[in-house]
Amino acid sequence: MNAEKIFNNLNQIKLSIDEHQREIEKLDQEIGDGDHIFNIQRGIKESLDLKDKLIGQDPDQVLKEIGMKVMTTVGGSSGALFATLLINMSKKYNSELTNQKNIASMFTEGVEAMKKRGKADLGEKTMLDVFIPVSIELQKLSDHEDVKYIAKKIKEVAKNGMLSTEDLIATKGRASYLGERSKGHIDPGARSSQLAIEAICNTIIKT
Amino acid sequence: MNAEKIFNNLNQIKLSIDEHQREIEKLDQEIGDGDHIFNIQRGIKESLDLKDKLIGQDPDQVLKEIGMKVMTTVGGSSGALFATLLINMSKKYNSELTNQKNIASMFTEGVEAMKKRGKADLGEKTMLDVFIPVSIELQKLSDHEDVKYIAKKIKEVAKNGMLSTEDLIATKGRASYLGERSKGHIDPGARSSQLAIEAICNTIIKT
Amino acid sequence: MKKFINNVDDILSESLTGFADANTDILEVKFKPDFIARKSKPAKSKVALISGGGSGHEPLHGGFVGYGMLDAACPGHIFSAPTPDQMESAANYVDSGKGILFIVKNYSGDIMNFEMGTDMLDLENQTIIVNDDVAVEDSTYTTGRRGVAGTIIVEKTVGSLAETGASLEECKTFGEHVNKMTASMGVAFTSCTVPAAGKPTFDIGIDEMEFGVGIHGEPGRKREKIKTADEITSELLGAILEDLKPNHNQEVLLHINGFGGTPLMELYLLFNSSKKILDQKNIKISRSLVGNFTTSLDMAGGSITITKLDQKIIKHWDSPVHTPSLRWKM
Amino acid sequence: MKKFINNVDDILSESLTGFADANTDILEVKFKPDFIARKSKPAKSKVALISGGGSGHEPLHGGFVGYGMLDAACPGHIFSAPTPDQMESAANYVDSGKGILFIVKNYSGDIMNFEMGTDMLDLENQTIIVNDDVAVEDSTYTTGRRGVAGTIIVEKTVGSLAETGASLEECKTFGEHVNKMTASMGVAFTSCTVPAAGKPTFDIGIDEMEFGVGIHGEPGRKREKIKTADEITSELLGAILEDLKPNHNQEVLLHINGFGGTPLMELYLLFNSSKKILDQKNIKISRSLVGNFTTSLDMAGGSITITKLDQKIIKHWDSPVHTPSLRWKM
Ligand SMILES: Nc1ncnc2c1ncn2[C@@H]1O[C@H](COP(=O)(O)OP(=O)(O)O)[C@@H](O)[C@H]1O
Ligand SMILES: Nc1ncnc2c1ncn2[C@@H]1O[C@H](COP(=O)(O)OP(=O)(O)O)[C@@H](O)[C@H]1O
Ligand SMILES: [Mg+2]
Ligand SMILES: [Mg+2]
Ligand SMILES: [Mg+2]
Ligand SMILES: [Mg+2]
Repeated sequence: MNAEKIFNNLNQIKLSIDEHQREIEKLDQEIGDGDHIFNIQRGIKESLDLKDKLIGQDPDQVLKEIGMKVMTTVGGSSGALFATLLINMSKKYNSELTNQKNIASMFTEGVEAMKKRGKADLGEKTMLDVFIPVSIELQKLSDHEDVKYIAKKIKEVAKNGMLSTEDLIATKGRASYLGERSKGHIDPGARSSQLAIEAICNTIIKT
Repeated sequence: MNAEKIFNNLNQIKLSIDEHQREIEKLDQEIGDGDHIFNIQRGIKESLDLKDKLIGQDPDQVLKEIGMKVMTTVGGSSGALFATLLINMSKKYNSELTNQKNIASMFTEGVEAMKKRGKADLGEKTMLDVFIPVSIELQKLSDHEDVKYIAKKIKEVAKNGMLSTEDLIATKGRASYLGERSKGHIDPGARSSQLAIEAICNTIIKT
Repeated sequence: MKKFINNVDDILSESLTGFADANTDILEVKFKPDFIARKSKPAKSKVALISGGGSGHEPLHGGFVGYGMLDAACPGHIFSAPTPDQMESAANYVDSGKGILFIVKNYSGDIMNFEMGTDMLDLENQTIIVNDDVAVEDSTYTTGRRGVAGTIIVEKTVGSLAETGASLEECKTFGEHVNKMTASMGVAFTSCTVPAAGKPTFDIGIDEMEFGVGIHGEPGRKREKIKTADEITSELLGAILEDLKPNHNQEVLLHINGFGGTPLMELYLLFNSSKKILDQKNIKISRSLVGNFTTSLDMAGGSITITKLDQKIIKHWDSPVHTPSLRWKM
Repeated sequence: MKKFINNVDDILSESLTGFADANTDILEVKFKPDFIARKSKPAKSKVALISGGGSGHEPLHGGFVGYGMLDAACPGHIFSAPTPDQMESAANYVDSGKGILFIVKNYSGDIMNFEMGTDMLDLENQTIIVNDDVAVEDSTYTTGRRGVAGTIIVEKTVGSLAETGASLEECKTFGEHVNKMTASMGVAFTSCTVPAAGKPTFDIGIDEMEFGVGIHGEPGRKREKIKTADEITSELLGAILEDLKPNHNQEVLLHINGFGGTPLMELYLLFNSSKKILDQKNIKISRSLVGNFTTSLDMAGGSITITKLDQKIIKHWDSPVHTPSLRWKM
């Protein structure tokens, strides 16, 4: 893990999000307020703008600064949650662990913080339906050596998590106001999170 | 002339206006503010409601009362103008004249009052482009004995007056704000006035 | 048509009843003939200000009945001038012995009906014609300019002067002065929908605007492609300033008026666009008013109004006012 | 999309700049992080009230910054909760030593960002969560009800209490009381258009309405055919009164709020429909507020809010207030 890799991943995320822009916009229009795509695009843009400043710095510092940038420029639910994820991941960074173990522990820490921040858990039709299974799977696979295998697995888990939101009735976030009407739509935050995770996994798989 | 005939004419006018409702509405939407049809329909309805009260009264009294009703219920340009016409017509009523002479003199008086009220004259793309030629023609024909002939002539003059407004640039009323853009549209007040006059003429022709 | 209504014919009476009940401390509404009158009778006799016009421009005029502004307002049907008996009844009701000043927007229908009202009236009275809309060319051969959003400025300032006990003549002269110092112009993005018609008065493309539009859904000076707020403002202000010819360092009141369907956020953005231009020209905005005051039902769009200020106008603008839709210092 | 804009990305900053320049006597706007702060610093130290939320609801909240109401407002992007640094900066700027009271509408995004803001803050602070929308079922397992048009009533009354020098605890307790006495519900005829999206958030048939809608263009409780104003009012009030369970002869404040695209005339008509029903139930409207206060950009529709009144709420509702969009007695 280093600054360059982080920004490289961010670039891949940007490409994937931009490609699915209309789809994500539509999802938040259907069961939310339609701003999700603009929120995350703003966050990605502002974060990428930090590249020159952060290149060469320690990964935890980079994650923290990106997290702070997300926190202060995105707003909405997703701004708070993604910032919470990144800032808390950075706190657990430990260069003495294997990369797999390091990432698993950072991610778990970040996701636990998100759960607290959102007062939410699995099955509430939010981005946590992607993040929680991914963090569990990362823990499970942290002894594994084949990073490409891990990436493939994670990609799958993220996708299933995202797809699982379609049939759920939302009990957290804006979609929860719809009650039964929220059924039959994928959660926008789950979709954008899954796309981001997939973009990172694909980078790993392809290298 | 008597109360019954006046209300009979009003009924004929109502039928014709209702039949051309959409057309008149559209004309005032194109070069005005779209309320003309509602104004005149309200005026006709309110006037017809006076029937029971006025039947049997002298024609001048009937015209005056209808004029007052139009004045107090219609509003807009057309309310003021039609009320002015009717109230001033009633002032000139003279049962000692022949019907033709009586109507010609009443009508001339009414139209002169309208010109003053509207500070308008021929060629300004208003209902006066119907009323002025009609009043002139009525004067011209007032020695004539064949009322059906007069009715046919008046109907023609009214129609020509109405049609003449199409090519004019409005210099009075709401359409005048459009300048050049008012060209190519018939004036709504001219159209409704012509339809009213035509309805009366047709009644005469048919009896 | 999507409106809160029960029956097209009852809109006005139901709305006026609600308006009266929501403002019992300020005004009362009389029906048949309809008018809105200030509740508190003046302590000393004063010139009574009466305005009116077609409905559909709310809060104009009823929303400006109250201390420091109008004594009465006569609401016509939607977009139709009120009838003469409304003006006569309102005048007799609010007269306190110093005469009546009618404030009339310059439309044929309004002028004629107010004239017929004064013909019927036995009270001393005068009329101010408001004609601030520079979109329309003023020529002696035509009806001349329309009265639009500048009306509120005339009503507020003359209303204040009247409270001081000024004479009918003084009020009229001052009102005509304020009118002369005031110019407006607007642009519409959509048409309004007259309830009785049930559909938009005009069709307009999704990328078009009606430039120099009035407040009745009537067409404007020209139909154009939509431009940026800065470009629109520059054109509107161009026409306004050409008319007003302000001096260097002129103090002005800048009024951004929404037509009803445009969010406040955009009106403040228009204010910003206007200020940038006025700053460049060394024109000083010393008073401002932003909001939906002279509307055209649900029409999207807005207008810019500028009044050249002098000490007297400033004084009567700043003075206390207590109406449903304009209220300060009391 | 038909809006007064120059560039989608600059809407907020240009509009805020215009807002500041149009209200120089009342407030100032700080940028990066963005917040609106009252200009006049309090003579004695007082609890500072701060609210905020996504933009697009104007005049809420910025329009209520000023004497007797908010000390600061934090505007987020359109429909997106503001960021924690906005709250932190605003709090440090307006603090006068008696603590900060945050007034937050109950949305996940707002709650989370305000919480993160208070986490960063070194000042004594408390938060009131406004959740007046009865369209949404309140269950401990969900996010609960939304905060909508009732927010203005909490802000006005608590703002007044704070001016008296009340403690942070007292202000919080009173605010929670007012919130509990308040219930709202709304209906939309059209969708709003978020400028960045450039098209309406939802499609809706020409004869349909979204019942129990929120203020972000999010769908409501159900999609229905349009009904008469009386029928709509009866349903809205039904849900509101079921929640508030007013006593016989209960005095209430009736607030008819427009979402932005509906003419004032119709809002007064809704007031009338509401009064007819409340009269029947012997509920007494002793205060009222009608207008576009908590909007959803250009959405057509509106909401009804009722607050059960007691002497303390009445006192703090009636007290002087001086903000851009709510002003009386000063
Ligand atoms: N309490 C919560 N816990 C976890 N995730 C949440 C919560 N509230 C909202 N979300 C996530 O945030 C997404 C919406 O983000 P966004 O549209 O940017 O913010 P907002 O909902 O405030 O408009 C939802 O799709 C959901 O995944
Ligand atoms: N000054 C005027 N003199 C004569 N006729 C006029 C004048 N102004 C308007 N009109 C007539 O009135 C008609 C419009 O009537 P109506 O729509 O009822 O009133 P308004 O124009 O006030 O909305 C016009 O078509 C025109 O014929
Ligand atoms: Mg959203
Ligand atoms: Mg008309
Ligand atoms: Mg009209
Ligand atoms: Mg949002």
